[in-house]
Amino acid sequence: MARITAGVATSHVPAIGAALDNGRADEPYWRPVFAGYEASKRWIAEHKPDVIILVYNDHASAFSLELIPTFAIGCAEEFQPADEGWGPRPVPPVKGHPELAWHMAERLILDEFDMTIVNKMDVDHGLTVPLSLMFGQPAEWPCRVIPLAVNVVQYPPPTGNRCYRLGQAIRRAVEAFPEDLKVVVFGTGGMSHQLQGPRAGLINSAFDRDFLDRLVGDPVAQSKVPHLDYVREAGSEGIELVMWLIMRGALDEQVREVHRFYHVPASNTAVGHLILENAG
Amino acid sequence: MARITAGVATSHVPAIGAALDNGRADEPYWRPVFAGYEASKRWIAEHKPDVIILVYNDHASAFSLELIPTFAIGCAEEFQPADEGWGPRPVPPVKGHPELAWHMAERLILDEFDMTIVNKMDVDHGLTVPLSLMFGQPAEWPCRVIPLAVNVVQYPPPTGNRCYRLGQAIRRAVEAFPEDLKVVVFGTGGMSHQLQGPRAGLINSAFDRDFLDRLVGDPVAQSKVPHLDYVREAGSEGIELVMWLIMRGALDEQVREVHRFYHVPASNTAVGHLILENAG
Amino acid sequence: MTDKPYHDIPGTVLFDAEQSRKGFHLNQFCMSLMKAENREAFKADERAYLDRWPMSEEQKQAVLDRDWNRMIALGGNIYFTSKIAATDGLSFQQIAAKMSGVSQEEYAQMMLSGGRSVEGNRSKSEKR
Amino acid sequence: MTDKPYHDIPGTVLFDAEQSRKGFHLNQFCMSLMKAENREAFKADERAYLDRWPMSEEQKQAVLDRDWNRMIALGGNIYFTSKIAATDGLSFQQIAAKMSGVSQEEYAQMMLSGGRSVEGNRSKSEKR
Ligand SMILES: [Fe+3]
Ligand SMILES: [Fe+3]
Repeated sequence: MARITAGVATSHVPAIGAALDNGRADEPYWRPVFAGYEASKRWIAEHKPDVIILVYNDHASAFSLELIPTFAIGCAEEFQPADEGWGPRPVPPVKGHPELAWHMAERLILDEFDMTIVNKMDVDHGLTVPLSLMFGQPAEWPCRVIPLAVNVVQYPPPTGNRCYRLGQAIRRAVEAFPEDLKVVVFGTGGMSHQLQGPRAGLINSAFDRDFLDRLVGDPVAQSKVPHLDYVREAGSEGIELVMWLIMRGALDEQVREVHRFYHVPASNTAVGHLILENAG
Repeated sequence: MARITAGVATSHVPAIGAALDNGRADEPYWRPVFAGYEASKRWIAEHKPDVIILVYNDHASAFSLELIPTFAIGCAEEFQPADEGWGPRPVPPVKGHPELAWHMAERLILDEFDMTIVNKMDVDHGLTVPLSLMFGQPAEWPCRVIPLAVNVVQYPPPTGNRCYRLGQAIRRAVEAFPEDLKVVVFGTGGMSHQLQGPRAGLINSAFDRDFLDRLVGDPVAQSKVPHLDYVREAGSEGIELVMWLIMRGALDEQVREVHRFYHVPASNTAVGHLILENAG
Repeated sequence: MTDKPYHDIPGTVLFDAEQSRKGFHLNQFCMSLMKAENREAFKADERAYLDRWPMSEEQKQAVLDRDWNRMIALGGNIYFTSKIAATDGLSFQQIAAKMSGVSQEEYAQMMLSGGRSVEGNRSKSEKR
Repeated sequence: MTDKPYHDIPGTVLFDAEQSRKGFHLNQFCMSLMKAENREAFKADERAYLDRWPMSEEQKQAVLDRDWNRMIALGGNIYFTSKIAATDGLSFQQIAAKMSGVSQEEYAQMMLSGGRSVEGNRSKSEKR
């Protein structure tokens, strides 16, 4: 039986990917960011998941305004890094896990989540930066990845409650998969940031730290927080944090916090990161 | 305030469109089919809806296997008839109602339905045949149409229960729209038919008639019927009937049955048709 | 797989994940026939056109043979494969007749007489 | 509209239905810049390239002027308009500085010092 053993939350700032790709990770600006992931790299090298379910949002790369799925699950064999306007990131292609992804799609739909099934999709920094942060620059990613893209660009994103409940349903789906697989769920995006308008550069560390605490200790309460609070307090792009609730919903009620990191800034954004293990 | 006044259910057999488009509606084979919609044409000419929310499924026209949304709502200004392999049907373009459609998309997502928003989409016989049946061959369709495409091609479709609940949510969304609009919901597809394999041509009139009765009088019970029963009893394409539950969910618990028609065959399919008015 | 009760329904292939994965390129090829210029290219040289798609040899042969049941078995979905029928100028009813192994006249007559009965067709276990 | 409480947040345009409808073609133009050949065509003759899209004159002018806030006001979404920035070789931080009306150095310094404070930036009513 497949099982979810842990959750990883992390920001997915594109400038982090650029810094790594351009060999600037050792510069004074970037060193503290990457330092926050050193323990994480050791943890995941030891933890050795077979599959990562990577919850992220597409940033106008795979999905234009012609079609905007709320929840899209990637069921393909492989996903190529997207050209976001600077050419694709020089990272390996992402190998999917079609058997588990299709199984999840089927279970989730029967569990009354209205998934969009995607069999061809390029993946942008939202998905590849978290892999880079956790695995560095390998020739191949060391495990399979199931992309789960959430709309947070077109208002309204799914509610926090819906995201949390999707996480719970993902867990049920994974646990019904007959093969013996170790699955880690990533929730990515955030933390506080606003990329647009006169309020660009907003950072609210108090909100972020409170969010980290509540995500770990009282996720149900956090799942009730309305979109407006995120936008007001954490910036128009801070709303990405709802995706962390999907990861959290897939874990036990009680989790062990293995690692936490918080740093300001990376480009326009507060970087937050958690590793949570199921207590069981 | 916008309000839903009635529901229309009808099969959307492509051969019906072809018969009409090729001037064969008066042939003995087709006459009884179109005769069943004479009263319906009078009813809708009198009822004069401002907007039709047309629940249908795409048949590998707008959506390939690259991307399969469970529920897609069309928010564009206009939708062109699709070329399904014989050239597009010679029917007018379909004018959308972007204000109401976007409003619905927003409300439905906040109401925890995971809609896919679509701003560019061709519409196939699933959408245009019901319009032809109800309006004949006008130079322009007499009202606005919001396409709501449901996946019933890739197993699994949404459950009957999910469809019924989507109908209820559509009603809440429509009633929260400030403009004074008369809205009719169409549920299309079915009735019993199987287009593939050695069992092609399956027709189960007993199942169909029972479905019609239960859809009118006990839709909650009907909404609990599993997919397997539809496929076994009504054929692999008979599963389209779950879409009628969306229409039914948008109406009052008690409805007035204004019109009913049932006929076998149209090509491979049993044709069923209902007009239901809210009692209130 | 034991958890697929619909495998018990005779003469029917549900287009589930397994079929969809098997038939992805076959169905995408079919979808390409929605464009008039692709229909022309296919008609001009079927084999050459098929070779543009990463389909299995079996799938290509089933298309060339217009073996509609085989296409379904190999992952085709009827709404996709019917685009080959449209290219050939065949109706849904004509290919339905072929798939159920009778002449078009017999099939049409069966439909006029109320269609194929569900009796004896619900479950493989009731099939003689 | 009275039912949009987020309009109360200063210096912020939420990309809601209203903005999305207004900005559809502007954003689709931006999306086209994901292809290298389109970036070349745009750079070669910006006006001619813009005229291929059914955008309003105001939207085209905002693009030509690189008036990032105006693009947002006219329905642009930052993830789309940032593709113009990428074409120009500008980073997110460079256009963020422009949108907030300070030099890049000032903006970078603000971020290093912990970013823009939320105090006084939560609601238009608390803005002086
Ligand atoms: Fe992001
Ligand atoms: Fe249909």
